[in-house]
Amino acid sequence: MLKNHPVLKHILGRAAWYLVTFLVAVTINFFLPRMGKANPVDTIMAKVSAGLDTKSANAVEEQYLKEFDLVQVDAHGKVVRGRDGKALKTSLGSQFVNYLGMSLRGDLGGSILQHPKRVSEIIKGAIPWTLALQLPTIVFGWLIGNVLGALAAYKRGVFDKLFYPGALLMSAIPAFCFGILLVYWFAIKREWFPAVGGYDEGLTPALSIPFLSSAAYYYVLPFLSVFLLVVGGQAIGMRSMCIYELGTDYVKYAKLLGVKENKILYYMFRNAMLPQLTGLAVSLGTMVGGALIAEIIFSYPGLGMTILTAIQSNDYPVITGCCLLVTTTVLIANFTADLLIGLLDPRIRAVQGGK
Amino acid sequence: MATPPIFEVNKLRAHYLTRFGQTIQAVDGVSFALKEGEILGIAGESGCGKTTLVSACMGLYIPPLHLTSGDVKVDGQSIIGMDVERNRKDVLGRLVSMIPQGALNSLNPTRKVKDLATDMILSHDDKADKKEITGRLRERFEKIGLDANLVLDSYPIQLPAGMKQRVVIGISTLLNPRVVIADEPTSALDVTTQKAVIRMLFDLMDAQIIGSMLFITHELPLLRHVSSRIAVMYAGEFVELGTTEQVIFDSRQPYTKALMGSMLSAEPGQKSKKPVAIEGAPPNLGHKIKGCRFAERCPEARPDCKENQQLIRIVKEREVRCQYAE
Amino acid sequence: MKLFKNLLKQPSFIFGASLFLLTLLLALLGPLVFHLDTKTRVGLAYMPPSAKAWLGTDHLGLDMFSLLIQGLRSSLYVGFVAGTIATVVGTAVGVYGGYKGGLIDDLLTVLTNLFLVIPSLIVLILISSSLEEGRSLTLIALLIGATTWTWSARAVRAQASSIRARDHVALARINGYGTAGIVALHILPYLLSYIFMVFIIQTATGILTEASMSLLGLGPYDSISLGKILNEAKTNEALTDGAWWAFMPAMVLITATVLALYVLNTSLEGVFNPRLRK
Amino acid sequence: MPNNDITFEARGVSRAYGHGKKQKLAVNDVSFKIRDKEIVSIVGQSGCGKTVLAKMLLRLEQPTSGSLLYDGKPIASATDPRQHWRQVQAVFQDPFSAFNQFFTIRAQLKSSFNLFEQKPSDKEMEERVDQALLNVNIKPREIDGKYPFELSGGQMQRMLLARIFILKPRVLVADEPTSMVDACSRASILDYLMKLKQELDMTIVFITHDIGLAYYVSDSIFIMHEGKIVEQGPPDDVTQRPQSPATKQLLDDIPDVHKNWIDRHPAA
Repeated sequence: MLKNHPVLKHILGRAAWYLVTFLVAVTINFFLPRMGKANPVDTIMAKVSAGLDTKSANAVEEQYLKEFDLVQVDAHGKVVRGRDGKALKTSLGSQFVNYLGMSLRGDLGGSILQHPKRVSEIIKGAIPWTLALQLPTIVFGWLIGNVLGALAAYKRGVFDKLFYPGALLMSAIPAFCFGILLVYWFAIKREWFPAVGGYDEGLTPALSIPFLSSAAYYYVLPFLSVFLLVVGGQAIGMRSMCIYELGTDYVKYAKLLGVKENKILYYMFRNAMLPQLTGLAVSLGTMVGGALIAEIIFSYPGLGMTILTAIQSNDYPVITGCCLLVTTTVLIANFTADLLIGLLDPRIRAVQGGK
Repeated sequence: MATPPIFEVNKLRAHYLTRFGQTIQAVDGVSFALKEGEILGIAGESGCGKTTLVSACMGLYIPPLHLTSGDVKVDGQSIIGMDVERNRKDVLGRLVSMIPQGALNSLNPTRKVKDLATDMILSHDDKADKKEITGRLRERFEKIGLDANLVLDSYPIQLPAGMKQRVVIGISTLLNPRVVIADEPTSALDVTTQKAVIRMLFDLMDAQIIGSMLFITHELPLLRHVSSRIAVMYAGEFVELGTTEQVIFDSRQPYTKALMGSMLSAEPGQKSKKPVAIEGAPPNLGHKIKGCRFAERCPEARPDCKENQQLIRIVKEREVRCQYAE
Repeated sequence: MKLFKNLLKQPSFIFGASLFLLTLLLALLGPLVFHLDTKTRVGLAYMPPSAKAWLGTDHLGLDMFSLLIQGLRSSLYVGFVAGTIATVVGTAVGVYGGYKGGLIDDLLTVLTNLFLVIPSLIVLILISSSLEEGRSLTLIALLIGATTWTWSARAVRAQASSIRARDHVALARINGYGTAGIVALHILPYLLSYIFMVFIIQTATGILTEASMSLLGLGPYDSISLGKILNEAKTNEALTDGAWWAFMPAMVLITATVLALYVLNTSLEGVFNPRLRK
Repeated sequence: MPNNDITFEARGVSRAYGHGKKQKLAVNDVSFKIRDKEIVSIVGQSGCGKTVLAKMLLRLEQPTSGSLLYDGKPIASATDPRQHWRQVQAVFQDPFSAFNQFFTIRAQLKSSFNLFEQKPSDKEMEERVDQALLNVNIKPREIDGKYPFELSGGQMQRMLLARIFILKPRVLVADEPTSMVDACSRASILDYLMKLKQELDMTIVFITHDIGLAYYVSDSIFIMHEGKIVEQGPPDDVTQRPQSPATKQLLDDIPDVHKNWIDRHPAA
């Protein structure tokens, strides 16, 4: 059946590949933190054990060990004990199986710092902020960067001479540096915009006009700090792709046929976009990483800050939860880009369909 | 003469300006005329200026290529010195069209054949109706022997090399150009496909879709069957221009003779006729050349050949650039 | 030599090379020329630039200029070490895969593509945050190199397999050269300029990644780096206090180094690429 | 009775690419014998499998089935492939990519001595390179210090032939050596092939798509079509009395000067 649907076959093939990648990512997420000596229960116990006698401390510890799946539990929820009366440790393998099941159900475990809050709860609050910041900056930054890069390649001359060094500079500035610069100039020196946060602290998050307008006001600087840099980086890549396309035989032939300039411009743009889309897949991880760091500069209430706070307090479940979420999102974005390329490039379709 | 020429090229000179300020005179004083229904072959080694001649003849001067002097006329109207937009709209593809060398990469890989063809028509006629164009394309492609149903909806990658070249020819001749310049249209193809392509070009001429044709190649034997007249090009100049019979079987200019002598054929008896290669390389066109440009390699060169600039003479009813040819 | 002359004709190369040399000289000669001290307080917290402290002091009253030179040295060190690892490993994997092909190549390609889409910063966060012992500068550099080589591998592999298809490689084979000889004499020379560009980019990536990690509080415990200076400035309110000297020079140095590397890369690309395409 | 006048013998040789349903036979069950000291041409259209066959003769590819013998022994039998390459050498199609652009031509010609079991002295190597260059009509000093990109296509192709004059193998496999050079340089390349045969008693396998060229140089012609050898015989037989439709087509399609190749105006 698949034979007759090359497009479907392509999509399924890619989906399978990304699923494998996802499983690898989950595996890394599980094993890497457990390679270190860090044990969440020790961390919590250091915090809560003060003032408890040994017996009740042991009971509390056992409770936590159960919760973090470090000891074996029988069907009745009782801790399984060995002959010496000590709780039997869960093997890494079965921990992993449990973890896999939980992750797939969207449960990322419990937080240490904000115990007994679940990690998914903490992250849920941060996701909208990060999405609102990153999705538009990367999508629009990518589009506008490509248009400007194509224009620079096509027009050359003065426009290119001014634009190119500017774009090169923008692509070289790290997002966090640019963020600091914006904060210093437009928030501290001039007080045009707020320096930190995602909204006025006097407000509670809600879909109300005062809250939304406050959020928009706080949005400007973080947005710019990432957006302009994405534009710069993409424009550089697109410019050189377009210069290459302009030298190809098919552009020369179209010119000799007397095809209109704007049509040729469209050919060039579309064909140069395809490698740019592939490039996006490769650079997306870096872009997202850069934007997460930029969030920190603005103390923006997104995932970047969540990771930072978690790192500062050794809240491993939150760190790994955030990491898994970011990785998954990047994978989904990559998958989308992949499908778009397959859709837009007949060459890939032809190869996939076996002709 | 009863019929005026369709295409006239008069003392055309064109040069490249390199980034380092060097001038390369790639086409240096070329003149010829084409009549209705005529195919003129242009033969020469690589680097003799054949490919530059194509752009120069279309009035399309994109830096680093520049017009030095001379004129090109189609039906008596000069196409030189127009602004770029008028040249694009009225000349390219319409009066003078070209068939490129490497058809493999000449088609936009992400555009269906019919879309490129539609772009081509719309670029010259803003008012054309899209639906009507599709019908027109279908009709034209069927007429020239291409399976319109299959080809028009294909992307270039789906077509084999020979088919791609025929599609390119179909698109290049959509607007019934008066002159077609074919730049080595068959050199990348194997002999069987080559024949099909030539057949197609003949059909286009016979159906009067094409007025006349310039056929550029380095394969002299091919020109024997394709063109009625042949011009031999060397170092930016025509060195001999005559009928196919004259040039191939009775050449007078030493370079043409050498070129003919280097050809092979599968005829019985030919095995004993030993082909002789031309030693050496053509002169560098970046320098001013004194005297005959072929003198360095010419087996018949005399002492003064390197001194005297060679002019076109009429020898045995054809144009020859050699003072000693007879 | 001709290549070098062509490079010198490019203003962008001159700009990139001299800017980079400048930062390099500052890092190498700084400790010899100036009296640097990053341990002793020279005044109060956040003192503006003065004759005593050219670039003012940080939140502890330490000399900013000394910290900055030390930070630049660390950042360049991380960049070079990470860049070298990423380039060497990536080249080895890429050339092997591109030339040999076969099952191992297929496996390596899958592995490379896999780790290419998993953000390396995330992997670094996961590893670093679980290292209780603390992270030395060298360990951070090693980790960065170990997570970014996939990009080089992919880039080099594509180039190597296109060169493998050239006739001169077949000719080298029937000339009796073994795999080592063919790779060393007939493939690597073609890739050298490209590998050099990969190295430049990976060095820049290394510097940026270290700074990002420092800002997350995952910086080195044993050294001052430019990223760490920024992190200190950020956490100790240098921005709100208007102490621009505590972060601006560090930002300028990071940006200048990365910009110099990027410009170098594009100017090299302009000179090398026409040859590569040939 | 040992057949020591047979250089190559193929028995049901096939070469497949791809797996399963996508599998394609580039060379399909081919059998032939190539006699010592002959020029044999393998002629066919692009994609007929002739280049793959050449690569198998050169031990650059292995047959997927059948046996390909050199001198009565399977080609892959020797553990050291250099033994094969000392005897069987090649000239390739694209002169511009055939040399490494980072070394001088002379250095690369000298590197051919790599194949020899005992390298001659440096002075002798230089002399033999000079001699080989003279064999292809190039003044030895002309290429001193020159890199591949400084020469023309025709000159490069002659450098490849000079390499053969140095190595003096028993067999030369020439894969389309003329298709990427100007028509007027072709003649000289064919001349050198014939010179190699006459002066050094070389067996030559000449791969081409131009039956006209094949006719001119060979003692025997194989016609290949879709992976199979469809006709073989002496040039005169094959060109004058072709049996297979593929041969007829190839002959018919050559734009020969002396025959009627195509009609401009078909009879109305």
